Amino acid sequence: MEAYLLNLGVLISLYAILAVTLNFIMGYAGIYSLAHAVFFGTGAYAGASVALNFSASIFVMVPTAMLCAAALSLLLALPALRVRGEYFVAASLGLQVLAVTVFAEWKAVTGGIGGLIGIPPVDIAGFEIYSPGSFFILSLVTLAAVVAITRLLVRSSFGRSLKAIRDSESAALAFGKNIALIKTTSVVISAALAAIAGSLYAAYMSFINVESFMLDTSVLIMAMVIIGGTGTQLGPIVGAALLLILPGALSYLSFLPQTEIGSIQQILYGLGMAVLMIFRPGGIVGRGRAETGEGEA
Amino acid sequence: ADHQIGALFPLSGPNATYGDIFMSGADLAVDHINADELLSGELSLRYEDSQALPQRAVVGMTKLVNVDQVPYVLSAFTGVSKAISTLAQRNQVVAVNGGGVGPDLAQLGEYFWNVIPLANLEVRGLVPYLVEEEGLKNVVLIYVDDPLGQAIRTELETELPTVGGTLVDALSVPTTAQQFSGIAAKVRAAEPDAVYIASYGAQQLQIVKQLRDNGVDAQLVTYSGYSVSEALALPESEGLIYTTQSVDYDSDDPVTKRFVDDYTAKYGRAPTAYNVNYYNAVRLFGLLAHALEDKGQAVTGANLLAERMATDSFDLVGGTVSFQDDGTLVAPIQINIVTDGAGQPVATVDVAD
Amino acid sequence: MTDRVVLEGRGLVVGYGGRPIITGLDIALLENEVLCLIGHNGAGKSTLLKTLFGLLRPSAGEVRVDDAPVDDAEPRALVAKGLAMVPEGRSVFPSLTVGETLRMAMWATGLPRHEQRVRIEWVLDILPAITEFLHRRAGTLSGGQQQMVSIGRALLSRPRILLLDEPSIGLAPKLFQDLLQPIRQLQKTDGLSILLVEQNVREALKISDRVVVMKSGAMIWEGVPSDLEDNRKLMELY
Amino acid sequence: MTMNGARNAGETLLEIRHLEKRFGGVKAVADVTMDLRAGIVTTLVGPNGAGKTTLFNLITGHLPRSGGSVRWLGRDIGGLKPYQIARLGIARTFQDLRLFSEMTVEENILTVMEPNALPFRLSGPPLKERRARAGHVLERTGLADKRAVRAMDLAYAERKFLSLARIMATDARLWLLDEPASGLDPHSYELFLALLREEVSAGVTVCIIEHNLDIVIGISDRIAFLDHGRLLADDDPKTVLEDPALAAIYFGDRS
Amino acid sequence: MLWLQLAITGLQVGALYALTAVGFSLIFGCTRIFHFAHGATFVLAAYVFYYVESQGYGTAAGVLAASVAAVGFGVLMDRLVYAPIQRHEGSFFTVFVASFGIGIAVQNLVGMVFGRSFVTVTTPLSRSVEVLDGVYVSPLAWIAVACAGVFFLGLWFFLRRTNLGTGLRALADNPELIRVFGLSPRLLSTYAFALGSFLVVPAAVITGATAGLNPALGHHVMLISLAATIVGGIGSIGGALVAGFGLGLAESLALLQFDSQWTEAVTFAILFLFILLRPSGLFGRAATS
Ligand SMILES: Nc1ncnc2c1ncn2[C@@H]1O[C@H](COP(=O)(O)OP(=O)(O)OP(=O)(O)O)[C@@H](O)[C@H]1O
Ligand SMILES: Nc1ncnc2c1ncn2[C@@H]1O[C@H](COP(=O)(O)OP(=O)(O)OP(=O)(O)O)[C@@H](O)[C@H]1O
Ligand SMILES: CC(C)C[C@H](N)C(=O)O
Ligand SMILES: [Mg+2]
Ligand SMILES: [Mg+2]
Repeated sequence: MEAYLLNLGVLISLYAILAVTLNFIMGYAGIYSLAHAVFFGTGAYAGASVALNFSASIFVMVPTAMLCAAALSLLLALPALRVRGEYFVAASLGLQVLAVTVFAEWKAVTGGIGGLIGIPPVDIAGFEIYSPGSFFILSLVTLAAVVAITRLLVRSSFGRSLKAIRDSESAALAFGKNIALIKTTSVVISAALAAIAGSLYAAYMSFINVESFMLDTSVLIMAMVIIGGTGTQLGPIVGAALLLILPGALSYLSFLPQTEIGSIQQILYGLGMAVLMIFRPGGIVGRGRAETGEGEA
Repeated sequence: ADHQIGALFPLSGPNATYGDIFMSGADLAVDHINADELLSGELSLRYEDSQALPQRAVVGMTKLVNVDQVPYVLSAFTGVSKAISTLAQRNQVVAVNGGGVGPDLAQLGEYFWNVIPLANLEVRGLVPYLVEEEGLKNVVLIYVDDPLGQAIRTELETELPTVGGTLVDALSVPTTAQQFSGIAAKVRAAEPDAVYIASYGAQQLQIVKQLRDNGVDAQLVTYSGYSVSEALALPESEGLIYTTQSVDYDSDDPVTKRFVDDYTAKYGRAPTAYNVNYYNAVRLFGLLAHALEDKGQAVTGANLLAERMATDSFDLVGGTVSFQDDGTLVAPIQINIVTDGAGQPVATVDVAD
Repeated sequence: MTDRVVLEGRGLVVGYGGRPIITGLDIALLENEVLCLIGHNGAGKSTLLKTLFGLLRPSAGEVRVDDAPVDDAEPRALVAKGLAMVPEGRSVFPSLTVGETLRMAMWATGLPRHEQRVRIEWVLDILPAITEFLHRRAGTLSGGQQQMVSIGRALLSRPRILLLDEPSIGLAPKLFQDLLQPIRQLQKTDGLSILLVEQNVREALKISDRVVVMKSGAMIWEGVPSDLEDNRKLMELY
Repeated sequence: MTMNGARNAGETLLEIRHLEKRFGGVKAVADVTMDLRAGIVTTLVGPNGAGKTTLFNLITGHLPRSGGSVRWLGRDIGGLKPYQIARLGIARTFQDLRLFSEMTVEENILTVMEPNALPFRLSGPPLKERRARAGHVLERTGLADKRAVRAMDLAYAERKFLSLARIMATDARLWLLDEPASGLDPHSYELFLALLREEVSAGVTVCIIEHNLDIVIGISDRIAFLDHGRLLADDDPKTVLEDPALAAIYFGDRS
Repeated sequence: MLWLQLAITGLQVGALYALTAVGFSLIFGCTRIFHFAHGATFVLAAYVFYYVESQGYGTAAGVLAASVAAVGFGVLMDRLVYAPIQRHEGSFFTVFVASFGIGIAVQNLVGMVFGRSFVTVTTPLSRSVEVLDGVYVSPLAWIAVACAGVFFLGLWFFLRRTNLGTGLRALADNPELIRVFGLSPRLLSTYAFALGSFLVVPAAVITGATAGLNPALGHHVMLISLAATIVGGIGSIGGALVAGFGLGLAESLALLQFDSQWTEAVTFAILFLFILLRPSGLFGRAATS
């Protein structure tokens, strides 16, 4: 049981990082991306490749992953600067589908559908972290750091610029905001932070393949943000926890016939998503009182 | 003490049919072991849904290993098996495959066993028959772009030339593809004598149907993944050639007889090789655990491995068999032709090297 | 102007999300009168109009038409009873052409086809400027042009009762006068009753028969325009 | 420098020459040439659809021009992006306000003082100073006790004042105001005018689009009259208001 | 001749894409609801047709039943899922996530009810005949293309020439104003869903006979519909039609150059480039601020 909880804790922390970083561009910059799993994946593949071929040290693996994702995120920034609303969603979706193909076909790096096998555990100054217990602590600390960084950013003048752009681009322009630069920066930061989750995930699972980084994952992350509460600090974390605990809890419905349990789980999961949206469209945490500008990063 | 073992089968998604088939064999073995009181306690099977997808399987495997702490896991599918093999090795849990046929499954470490002959044997059995007996030299391969498909491609590339055949073209399709009219056009353009299809699940049926619909009338050929009733029943399957492992269901050996009788009684249909394999996989656990209990040793993955290495041969369905050094069982390959919605064996080839 | 009450709000309490904006208000519009409703920004004038037109549901009180309560207080039912409203702001469908907008408004009235054409001709007579941009998408019109379309559309159903919410906003002064004239005319010839909310008091009072002043969701003064002519009185009220 | 009648204006801030904008076949702005000079309040009037808002959009770069030029202190600003033009000192309001509606009143003000695009401060006053200045602006516009309220939750008049407060917090020398007082009740627009007068005497130059004649008369040093995209008059208020031709198309009967 | 064959194949596939995309585009354009469960409608219609037909009730009954199922599902989604969310002023993405969830649920439900394996509607019409030397076309391909044309013309006429059509377009702009006009935005929305869902029926039935069915079919169909809607321009039904055909052709002709795993990528690369270079789509209006 303990192992089960720790394992769940690790996954929740890692997905919470993804949700928090997506919320950063979704809730504050109004960039509704359906391609967040791409940066999760980029981080995972980059981290895994470094670990497999070079060094499993967290100080090598994570920065490399962040760099790769940051560079790739410029592809997402491109449409973000040109279009908004549904058009951007579609562009991000296009990017997601393209990335899946690349993940599945660039076999030299990603191993294709077969994936990368035998990824070594992360190494922090000579200590290998792989037991669920110690990995849980690692992922929790990382989550805390990511939350702290985004929180600082959101409350600074940068955060205000983001929100201004979200609320009215033309007015933001009229007050001297360099929208292109600000949006690009936010996308790059979000992608780079998401890549941390990716590289840790690869190390923890010891196996990755394209399935973890497909559209479903992007939607799942988005659902976490929305169910938790877009534009709130705590919401994405609550959303991540809820959406990961739900299927776990469903697997304890042991009275169901074995052959149908998979389908029933999926059905309940899908319905659960819809029902939450119907009854808590603003998210569980809801948008509290807008925070006032405090502190300068 | 009671025993629990795990299984990673597709219980939902496009390959769920296989899950049903595998389960029926495994469940029967559990029934038999418990009825015989072969073990000191009750044996039970814990299923996790892999959807035949590697990543999902890894999540399920993590749960089986860490939470349920099973010493022995039934695996299926090439991609799934490769993905979980690291966890099996790292945690000293035995994983046994009875469905996946990618030849690299033989190289996944000592904790990974196969109770099914792998595709290198199937291809090696088929190719000479195809080229020499049927005179079908020019083959086009349509293969799913995953570890299984890639493995078969490699096998065909090496095997065909040895008997004077040619792989004219190899067309890959993504695992999720449903639409093959374009592929059919390319197949026709290559003018092959035979088309080898290396896919599984719903997709292989779609390929067969759409090839026929779109004017491909060359001989269709495939491997053991096709040996499921819904595939054989497809009207377009008529005349298709496929390979399976050869099992002598009419054998007088008591294990086989009991299996065939009880299976037919329980499920109202005759067993297939997949049923046999998963029955054998569970039975193998029963035999090994029984031996360990006799010696007063704990039933752990490591002990199971040691016990298997120490045992020369096992009485399983289909006869008495022994493992090769790489943890793989070999069996003769049988070549079948679909006639009236069922497979008719036309030849049996012994390919063990 | 007669003494017959055509539209009435009795004891209305209305608010948004629990916060009451209008707190127990009575208002009556007489047949064939122009009643001008003025008041501070945020006094609740638009809220009152929306309630009378069924766009908002009062938490207490009732809306009555021709001295009978309206059960189904959806705009649809009220339109059938001869009401029409020109809401605040730019109320056009940006992607429809002006012609389509008018046709759609006609559709809502459920009139027979030949009658519809007559009506459209009639409105184009009253607001001839619309003819110029009949085939343009409403979204590309300027604010004033959109306002014209919105008023024209409301007139299409030949309402007995017209609710106008700040039609002058963003309109050139001449245009506003030009708009008021045909409305005033209709009031005389068709017996139209008009409830007009205006900030542009000077112009509005010129055509009003009666004035009501609202403050913080309640009525604080009622009288005839001449009483307000003297600006000090007005200033006092504000 | 005063409002109403100051003809001894300062330097020319903005030179508009033969400016033109076409939307498909429509010429929204046609060959407009005019100057905006320091200290002068210019009111832009004209029938609906005359091209007033479009003219603003051309100046601030929100729309690309079809022809002509705009110079700011002698420098051609034609090719600049809107944010670059804003940083030169040209600020504007919008006919439909475009507040940062989900941000608080105070954040609305703070953010216009922070044009830099980086997650950290490179230049400009520290946060403490910015907040003090925001507080001051909010005090003057009567929004002090609403500083923590989201802009979308404000009442109509308050939103209009926030739109003004936002522009007051910038260091802009030229303000382009698009119908800033429309829909305000008489009491509120008196307040609004008083505020505007203070700012003008403190040195900002204003160009304002307005339809309310009370306000036009109460504030203008010059009136520029636009119709069908053409500048029909650009003169002192008396001359323009009394022009019978313009009355016929715009001012109407003012008795 | 390979290219000709692929082009013809592309047209057939494109006709099916166009039909589903036009339905999605109609719903999305009118209600701004990101109806991701449109893919589920497709699967549902296809399976109902398959079921009724395979029970021996005939093609007409199958089409009728499929239509009822599709329209019923679309309308129920609108009433039971989207209406409550919109009442709470849920955003575009709230709707999307709910819709995605329902899509997952329906896919698995279909699997449980109709079986998870591959099924196919057997008809001689799916057999290709050689029309030119080495070029095969099945009768269903002609039917698909004809269906796309007929349905599109009907829809176009409906939207341009009828009041209900105008009302649907107005709905896209401002639902609240519809009420002021004295009409019901909810009712209009229901019509949009009914009509848009109905449009998947021919595509679903034909797919059942040509490609065969499995419950996961909806996903790809949905992605393509979405891409076609955007490439065609949101709110432009004609755009969706042309884009649907275009994407079908591109997907098929891409096989001349690429392995088939890349065909979906080709489609979405086209989508991505379109958004960057021509954000308003083929026939749409400006998408930038
Ligand atoms: N949708 C809404 N949600 C919450 N509060 C609202 C809403 N609409 C209006 N209010 C508030 O209700 C009050 C009255 O608004 P209303 O629009 O009725 O005033 P009004 O008299 O028409 O003012 P104005 O002259 O500015 O148009 C205001 O305080 C306003 O902020
Ligand atoms: N994006 C656009 N596309 C096409 N035509 C436009 C567009 N924007 C404005 N126009 C047209 O340009 C002309 C000028 O519009 P503009 O908004 O500048 O008028 P305005 O003088 O501000 O009017 P108002 O006083 O009503 O606000 C109008 O005829 C309008 O229909
Ligand atoms: C069960 C089988 C269809 C699995 C398939 N032969 C594979 O190796 O992946
Ligand atoms: Mg109002
Ligand atoms: Mg304007």
